[in-house]
Amino acid sequence: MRSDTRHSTPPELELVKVTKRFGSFTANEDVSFKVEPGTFHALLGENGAGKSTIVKCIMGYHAADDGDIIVAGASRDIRSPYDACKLGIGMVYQHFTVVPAMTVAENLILARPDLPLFINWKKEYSRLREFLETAPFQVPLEAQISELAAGQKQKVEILKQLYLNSQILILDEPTSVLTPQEADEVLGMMRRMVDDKKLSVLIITHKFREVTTYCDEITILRKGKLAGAGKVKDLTTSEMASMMMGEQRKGKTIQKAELKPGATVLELRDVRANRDNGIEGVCGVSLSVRAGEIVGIAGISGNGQRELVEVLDGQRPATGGEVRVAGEPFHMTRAEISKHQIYVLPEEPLRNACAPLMSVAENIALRTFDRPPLAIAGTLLSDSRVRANGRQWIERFNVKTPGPDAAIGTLSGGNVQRAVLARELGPGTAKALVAANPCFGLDFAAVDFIHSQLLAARNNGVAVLLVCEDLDELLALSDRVVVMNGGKLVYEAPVAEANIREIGERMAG
Amino acid sequence: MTDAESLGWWGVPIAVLGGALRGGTPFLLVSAGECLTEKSGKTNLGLEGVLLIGAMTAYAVSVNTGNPWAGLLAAGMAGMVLGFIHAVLAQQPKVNDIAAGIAMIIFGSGLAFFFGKAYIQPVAEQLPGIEFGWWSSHPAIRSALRICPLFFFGVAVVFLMQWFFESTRWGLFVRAVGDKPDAARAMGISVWGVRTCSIMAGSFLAGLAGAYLSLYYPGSWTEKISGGQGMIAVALVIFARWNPVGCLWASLLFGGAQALGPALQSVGISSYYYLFNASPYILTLLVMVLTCTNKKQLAGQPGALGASS
Amino acid sequence: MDEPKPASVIASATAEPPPEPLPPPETQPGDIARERPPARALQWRSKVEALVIPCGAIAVALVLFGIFVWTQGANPFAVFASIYKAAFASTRSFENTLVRAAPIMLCALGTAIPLRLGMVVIGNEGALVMGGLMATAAGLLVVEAPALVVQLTMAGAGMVAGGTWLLIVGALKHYRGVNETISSLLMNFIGIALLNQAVNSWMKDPSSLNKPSSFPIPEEKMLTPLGTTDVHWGIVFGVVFCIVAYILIHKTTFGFQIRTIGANIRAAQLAGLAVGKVTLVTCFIAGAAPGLAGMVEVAAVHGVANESLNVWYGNAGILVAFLARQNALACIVVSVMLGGLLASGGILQRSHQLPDATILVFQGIVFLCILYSESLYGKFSIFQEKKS
Amino acid sequence: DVTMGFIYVGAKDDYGYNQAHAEGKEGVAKMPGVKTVEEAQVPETNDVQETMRNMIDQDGAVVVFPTSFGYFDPHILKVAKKYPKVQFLHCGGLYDAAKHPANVGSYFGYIDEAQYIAGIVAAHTSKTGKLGFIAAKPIPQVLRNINSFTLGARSVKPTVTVQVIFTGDWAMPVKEAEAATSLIDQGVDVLTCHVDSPKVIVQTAEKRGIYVCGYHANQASIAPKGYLTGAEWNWSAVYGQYAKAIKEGKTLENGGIPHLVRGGLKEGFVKVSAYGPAVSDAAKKDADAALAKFMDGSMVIYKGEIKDNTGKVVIPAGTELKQQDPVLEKMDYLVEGVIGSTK
Ligand SMILES: Nc1ncnc2c1ncn2[C@@H]1O[C@H](COP(=O)(O)OP(=O)(O)OP(=O)(O)O)[C@@H](O)[C@H]1O
Ligand SMILES: Nc1ncnc2c1ncn2[C@@H]1O[C@H](COP(=O)(O)OP(=O)(O)OP(=O)(O)O)[C@@H](O)[C@H]1O
Ligand SMILES: [Mg+2]
Ligand SMILES: [Mg+2]
Repeated sequence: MRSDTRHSTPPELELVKVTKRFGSFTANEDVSFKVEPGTFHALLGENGAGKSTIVKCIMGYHAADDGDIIVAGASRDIRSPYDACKLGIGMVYQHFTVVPAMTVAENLILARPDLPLFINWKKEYSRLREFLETAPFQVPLEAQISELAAGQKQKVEILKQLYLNSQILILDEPTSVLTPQEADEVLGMMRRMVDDKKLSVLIITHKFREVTTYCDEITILRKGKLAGAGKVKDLTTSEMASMMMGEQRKGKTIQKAELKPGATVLELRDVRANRDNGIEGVCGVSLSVRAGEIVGIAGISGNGQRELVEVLDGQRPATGGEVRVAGEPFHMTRAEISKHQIYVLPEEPLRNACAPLMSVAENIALRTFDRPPLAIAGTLLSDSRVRANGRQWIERFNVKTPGPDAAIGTLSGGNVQRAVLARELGPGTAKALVAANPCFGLDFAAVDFIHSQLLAARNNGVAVLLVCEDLDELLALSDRVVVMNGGKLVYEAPVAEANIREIGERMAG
Repeated sequence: MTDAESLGWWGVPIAVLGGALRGGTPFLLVSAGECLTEKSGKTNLGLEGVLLIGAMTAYAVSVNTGNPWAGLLAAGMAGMVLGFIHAVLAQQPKVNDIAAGIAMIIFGSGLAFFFGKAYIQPVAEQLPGIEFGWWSSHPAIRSALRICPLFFFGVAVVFLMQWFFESTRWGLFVRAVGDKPDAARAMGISVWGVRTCSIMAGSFLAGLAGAYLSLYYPGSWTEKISGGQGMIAVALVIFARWNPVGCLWASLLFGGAQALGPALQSVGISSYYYLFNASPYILTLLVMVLTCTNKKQLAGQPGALGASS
Repeated sequence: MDEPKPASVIASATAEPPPEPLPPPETQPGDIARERPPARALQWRSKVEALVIPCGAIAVALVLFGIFVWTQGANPFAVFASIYKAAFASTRSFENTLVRAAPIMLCALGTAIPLRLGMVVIGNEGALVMGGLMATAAGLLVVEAPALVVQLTMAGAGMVAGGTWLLIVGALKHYRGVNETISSLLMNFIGIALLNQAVNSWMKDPSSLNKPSSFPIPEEKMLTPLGTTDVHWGIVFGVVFCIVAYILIHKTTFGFQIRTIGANIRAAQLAGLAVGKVTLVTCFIAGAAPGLAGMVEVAAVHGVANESLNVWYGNAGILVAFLARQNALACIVVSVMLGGLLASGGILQRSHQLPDATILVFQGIVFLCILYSESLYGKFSIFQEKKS
Repeated sequence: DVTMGFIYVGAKDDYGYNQAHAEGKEGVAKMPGVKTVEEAQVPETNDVQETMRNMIDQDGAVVVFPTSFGYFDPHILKVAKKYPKVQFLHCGGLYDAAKHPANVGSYFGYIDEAQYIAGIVAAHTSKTGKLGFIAAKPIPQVLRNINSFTLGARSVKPTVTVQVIFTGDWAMPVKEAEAATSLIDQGVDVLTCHVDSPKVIVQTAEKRGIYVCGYHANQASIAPKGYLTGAEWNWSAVYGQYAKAIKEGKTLENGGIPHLVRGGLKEGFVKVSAYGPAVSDAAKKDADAALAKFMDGSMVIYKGEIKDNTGKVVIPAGTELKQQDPVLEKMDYLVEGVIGSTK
C-alpha cells in the first residue's frame, strides 16, 4: 500500500514567512510556525485572523504569495490539494466537503489521487470494508451523504483523511458540529494516533477546552500575523486569550437574575414536520416556554432540532400539531409575528436570516421595513431612512462593517450574527425568542457578547427557546432543559435538577 | 400495393413507433449531451445553436467530401467549439448560464445560417440506415424499422453514460463538481476543467444530433431544421431526472408525440392540428406538473445547478 | 484552571441590569433624519466603471464583427458607417429604432422582474401572444365603444392575459416546484399554438383569406402615432412600465419583499413574508408587461391578431433583461440599443450584399461580449474606491 | 435608371417560394437601366414598413415588390399612402380600387394550372390511387392548389383520392418529413406539397421510393428517380414586364400598369417542370393535351358541377369559373376526392 513508500512517522511541516493577499487585503503576513512530527498542534485566533487562509495555503487551495512551505525538510511547491495529498497532508475543512448526492463509499474513494480510471466496485468495497474494520468509528458505506446527520458527515470527513493515509491532518473547527461527547470521541481517537506517532494534527478551534485537553503546542494568529506560540502546558487560557485579542480583556459575565417565570408565551402542541427527504423528522413535540425563562433543547444534531426551529421560523410547514403564542394560534405570518413580537436567531445566519447580497442596512430593516418610520404610507420605502436605521443599530451593536451599504455577505460570520442580533433583539420589544446554535464558529469574544444578550433578554422577561448542540453552553444558559431524540422530547428537567449523565444517555437514545 | 395493404388506423401506432425512433434520435443525442452538461452543474440552453451548427457543418462537409461520416465528425467538432465558448462564458462569475445559452443560440444560428447559404441547394450524401424490417413485406413497417446507426450510438451513449457516472473516475468527478463544487475544489479537482470538458462533450453529442437532422432525418439542410429541439432537450433532462437512461425513454416519448399530429391527420382526424402539434409540449408540461413537488429537491438534481459560479 | 468561559454563569440572587448596548430604543419617526450617504462623492469610480465596461464590450464586439465582415470581403468601416446611419443618424432612423425598442423593453420586464425573485422566466413570447390575442378578443367585444374605452379594455385584457400566463408559471413553481425556466419555455410553444388555433378557427375572420387572422379592430379605434412621428404609443407604454417597475422594485415595501425573496427565500420566510403571494403577484405583474406589448402590437401595428405577433420580441427581451442586469431603467437603454442594432439588419443586405444572417452574427457577438463583460466588474483596480 | 426593391419574408435561397422570387429579381437585374435592391428575412410586422421606407429613402427605389402575402394589410397600405409617387406591387394580394391607394397593385400567377397538370401525371403514375398533399395552411391559395391538383387527377382517373395534411407552418422540416412519412405509410404513392421549401418532402419521397411532384422550383435534381413534374414560378417574366413598363414611364396611377396582374401558363407566369423518367407516355399525352388547352385559353378547371368533400355543391352545374374569377381567390373548401378538412 501507499504508506509503505512513506516514512513510518509523519513528516515535519514548517511554514516560513508565508504571506497571502486577497487583492489589496493581506490575510496572512510573514507567518512562520512548525508542526513537529507526531504532535497535536493548535492554531488559534479571533474570527477573521487568517487561520483558515493559512491552512488553505498549506493545502494548495490558495497559492501563497510569498514564503516557503517545507515538508520533510524540503521546500514544496503545492499547487493543489492533490499535491498536498501526495505529500501526506490532508484537511478537514470548516465547511463540509463531502458530496451530498453521493454515497459514503463514493465520497471516500473520490478523494483518492490514485483512483483508477475505471472503478471495480466489488474490489473497492472489500477494500473499504477492510479499512473500516481498523477505523475508529463506523459509517454505513451505502448511505447517501445527504441522509446523514452532521456528526456523521464530520466522521466521514475524518475517515476520508484516514483512508487517504494522511500523515499530517489539518482540522478546521472540526468539532463545531459535534456534541461534546462526539468531539471527545473523535479527538481522543486522534490523540491516540498522535501518541502512536502515526499522525501529526494541526487543529483550528475556538474551544479552549479542546486545546488544553488534547493539544501539545499552539500557534496564535492575530490580524493575519503571528501573535504568539508555545507549549500548551506552559500557558494559561487567559494568556492565550490575551494573545489572541491583543490586550488583556476581562471576560464580562452576566448573571441570571432570579426571576419568577411569568405566563406561558410560546406553546407547542404535538408539532410534527417532515425532513427534506419527506420522512417525518419532528414527531410530536409538546413544550411550553414561559416569560423570563430559557428552555434549552439538547440533542445530537439530526434529531429534528433543525426541523423544529424551521417550523417555528416559518421555513418549514408543520404537518401536524399547533403552535400557540400567548394563547393564540400562531402561523408565522408577518402580522402575527409583529403582534406577538416573536423573534428568531437561527443557525447559519447567512443562510437562514440574511440576504447575503443585500446591504447590512436592508438586512437590519427586514423586520420593520413595512412600518413607519421606514415605510412611508405603508407602501413607499425610504432608502435614507433604512440607511439611517441601519447605521444606528450598527453602532449600538458594534457591527464591524465598511458601512451600512456593504453587502452583508461580505461581513465575517461574527459580525453577521451581531447584525442579526441587532435586528431581532435591538428594539427590545421581543416577547419570545427562538435561538439555534447562535454561537457556532464564533470566537470567544463574540460568544461572550451573544450569551450576554440572551441572558439580558431573559432577564427582561423574554421567553427564550434555545436549541444548542454544545451541552456546556446549554446548561450554562438554560433554566430548564429538555432532550430531543428521534424527533421527540425524551427528557425534561429544571437545570438545577438536571442530571448530566442522564441527559447524555437520553441524547444518545 | 392494394388498398387492403395500407394500414388505416394501424398507421397511427406505426407512425408513433417510427416517429419515436426517427424523431426521437436527435432528442436522444441532445438530451444525453445536456444531461452530461447539467450533471456538471451548468445548463446549456445554447444547444439549439449547436444543433444548427452541427446540421450545417455535417451537410457542408458531406457535400464537399461525399463522405457523410466525415460530416458527422465535423459536426461534433463544430459543436465542441461552440461548447467551449459557452463553457468559458457560462463559468464567468455573475454570468447567468441561461442568458449565455440564449446568446449562444443567436450566435450559433447566425454562423450556421451565414455559412450554410451555399448548401441549401446541393444534395449531400446521406447517412445509411439499417433495415430491421426485412421480415415484413409492408413498406410502412419496413420504413419505421429502418434505423440510423446514430440511434444505436445514442442508446449506447446513454448506457455508457450511466456506467460512466457510477463507475469511472471522471464520472465521479463530474457528479462531484455538479453537486458540490467547493468539495470538488477541496479535493483538487479542477471545477473549471471538468465543467468545460462536460459542456464540450455534451455539445459534441448535440453536434451529432444536428448531423442526424441534416444527413438522415429529415435529411436536408434548411434554416428551420432544428425547430426548438435543442431547447426542449433541457426539459427532457428534467423529465428524465438527470438520468441518462431516462433521457432515452423521454426522447422516445417525445419523438412519438411529435409524430402523433401528422399521423392523426393522415387517418382523417384533421381538426385542431395546432393543438395536436403542441401535444409534445403540453405532455411534457403535464408530466412535470404531476411528478414535481416543492416538498423536496428532485432526486438526481445536481446540487449546484442554477447556482452562479 | 482559569478558563474565561464566556457565560460561566452562576445563578445568583441579584438581578443585574442588562449589559452593553440595549438602551431601550426610541424609534420615533423623527429619530431617523433623512440622510445623504456620506460616501456618495467617492462613488464616481464605480459609476464610471458601469459606463466604461459595457461600452468597452461593445467596442470589442465591433472590432470582432469588423474582422468577420472583412474576411467576408466587406469594408468594415463602411459597414459601421451604415449601421450608424441606419440606427441613429437621422430622426427617421431613430424613430424606427424606438418603434422596435418598444415591444422589446416590455418583454424584457417579463424576464427582469421575476429575476428579482430569483426566477429565470423566459416566457415572454407566450405572454406576448396571449396578451395580443386576448386584447383583440376584448377589443372586439366592446368595439362599438369610444376609442379610448376600446383601447383601455384592450390594454387591460392584454395585461391580464399576459399576467395570467406567467402567473401560471409562478404558481407551478410555488405549488409544485416545477422549474420555471422550463415551464415558461414550454408555455411559449403552447401559447403560440393557441394563438394559431384561435385565429384559424374560433376567432377567424372569414375574409382574412391568405393570412388567417382575427376580426380587425377598426382603424379609428387603434392607437395613434405620437404627433407627426411614426413612433406609436407603445414606446410611451414601455418607458412608463419600466419606470413604474423600477419604482415598484426599488422604492416600495412590496419591492423590498421581492428583492428579499430573490436574495434569500429562507430569510424572507423567517421574516414572515408571504412568499407565495408575493411570487404570484410579481409573476402577474411581470407577465402583464409582455401582455401589454402584445396589445400594442395589435392596437398600434397590425389591427388584428395573427401569427405575426410571434416574431422574436420575447427572446430579445430575455437577453435585454440580462444585459440590463435586471434593472428596469437600464432595460430602456438596452432595448433602444438593441432596436438600433436590429434596424441596421437591412442595410447590411442592401448596401453591402451581406447575407441576411449577418445581423444574427453581429447580435451574437455583441451579446457574448456584453455578457462576458459582466464578469469584469471589480476586476480593474482603477475603478476601485480607495479604502479609507 | 429605375431602382426596384424586392422584399422576402424568408431566406432568399430556401429552394422554394422566396428563391423563386429572388431568381425573378436576378432576371430583371440583368436588364439595362434597371437597378435592384433586396432584403430577405423581413418579418410581417413593422420591420417590413421600415424596409420599404429605407429602400425608397436610402436606395431610391421607385417600385417595391414586397413578396409575402402578409405584407399587404396593413403594412403596404400604410406606407403606400405616405409615398404616393412610388409603386407598391404586391404578390398575391387582392386589390380593391375602392379601398386601396392608387399606387398599389397586385400580381399573382395561376400556379394551380400547373398543379392541374401535375395531378394528371400523378393520377396516371399512382398504382394505389392514393395521392398525398402536404400543405402549410388551409388558406385559399393553398386550397386552390389542392383542388386543382385533385381535379386534374380525377379528370383522368375519377377514383383517385388526395389525402391532405396541414402542417400549420410555412417551414417546419421535421413536421413535413413526418407528414410525408405518415402519408406514405397510409399507402400514398405520389406526393406533392405547398410549403415554403419543398426540399425535405421531395427528398423523403425519393428515399421511400415513391413519386413526387415539385413546387415553386424544379427539384428534379434532388429526386432523379421519383420526380414526375412540378409547378414552377417564372417570376423573371413578370418582373421583366413591370420593369419595361416603368422604364417607359407607365405607372399604376396613369393607368399604364393594371392594378391587377394575373397570368397562368399561357402568359408565362408559371410553368411545368420537364417530365421525369417515370412518367408514362399515356400520362404525357393527357398532360400535354391539357397543357395545350391552357395555352389556347380553352381550359376551365372550375366547371360545374363540383361538390366539396362533404357532399355540398360548391359550383353548380352549368357554372364555369374562369381563372380570373375573384371568387376563386376566396376558396374555402376542398373538392370531392380530397381527404381532409379545412377546419
Ligand atoms: N465576497 C467577498 N468580498 C469581499 N470580502 C469578503 C467576501 N467574502 C468574505 N469577505 C471577507 O471575509 C471575511 C469573512 O470571512 P469568513 O467568513 O471566513 O469570516 P471569519 O473570518 O471566519 O469570521 P467569523 O469568525 O466572524 O465567521 C470578512 O471580513 C470579509 O471582509
Ligand atoms: N476568498 C477570499 N477573498 C477575499 N478575502 C478573503 C477570502 N478568504 C478570506 N479572506 C479574508 O481573510 C481573512 C481571514 O479569513 P479566514 O477565513 O482565514 O479567517 P479565520 O481565521 O479562519 O476565521 P474563523 O475563525 O472565523 O474561521 C478574512 O478576514 C477575510 O477578510
Ligand atoms: Mg476559518
Ligand atoms: Mg468563520
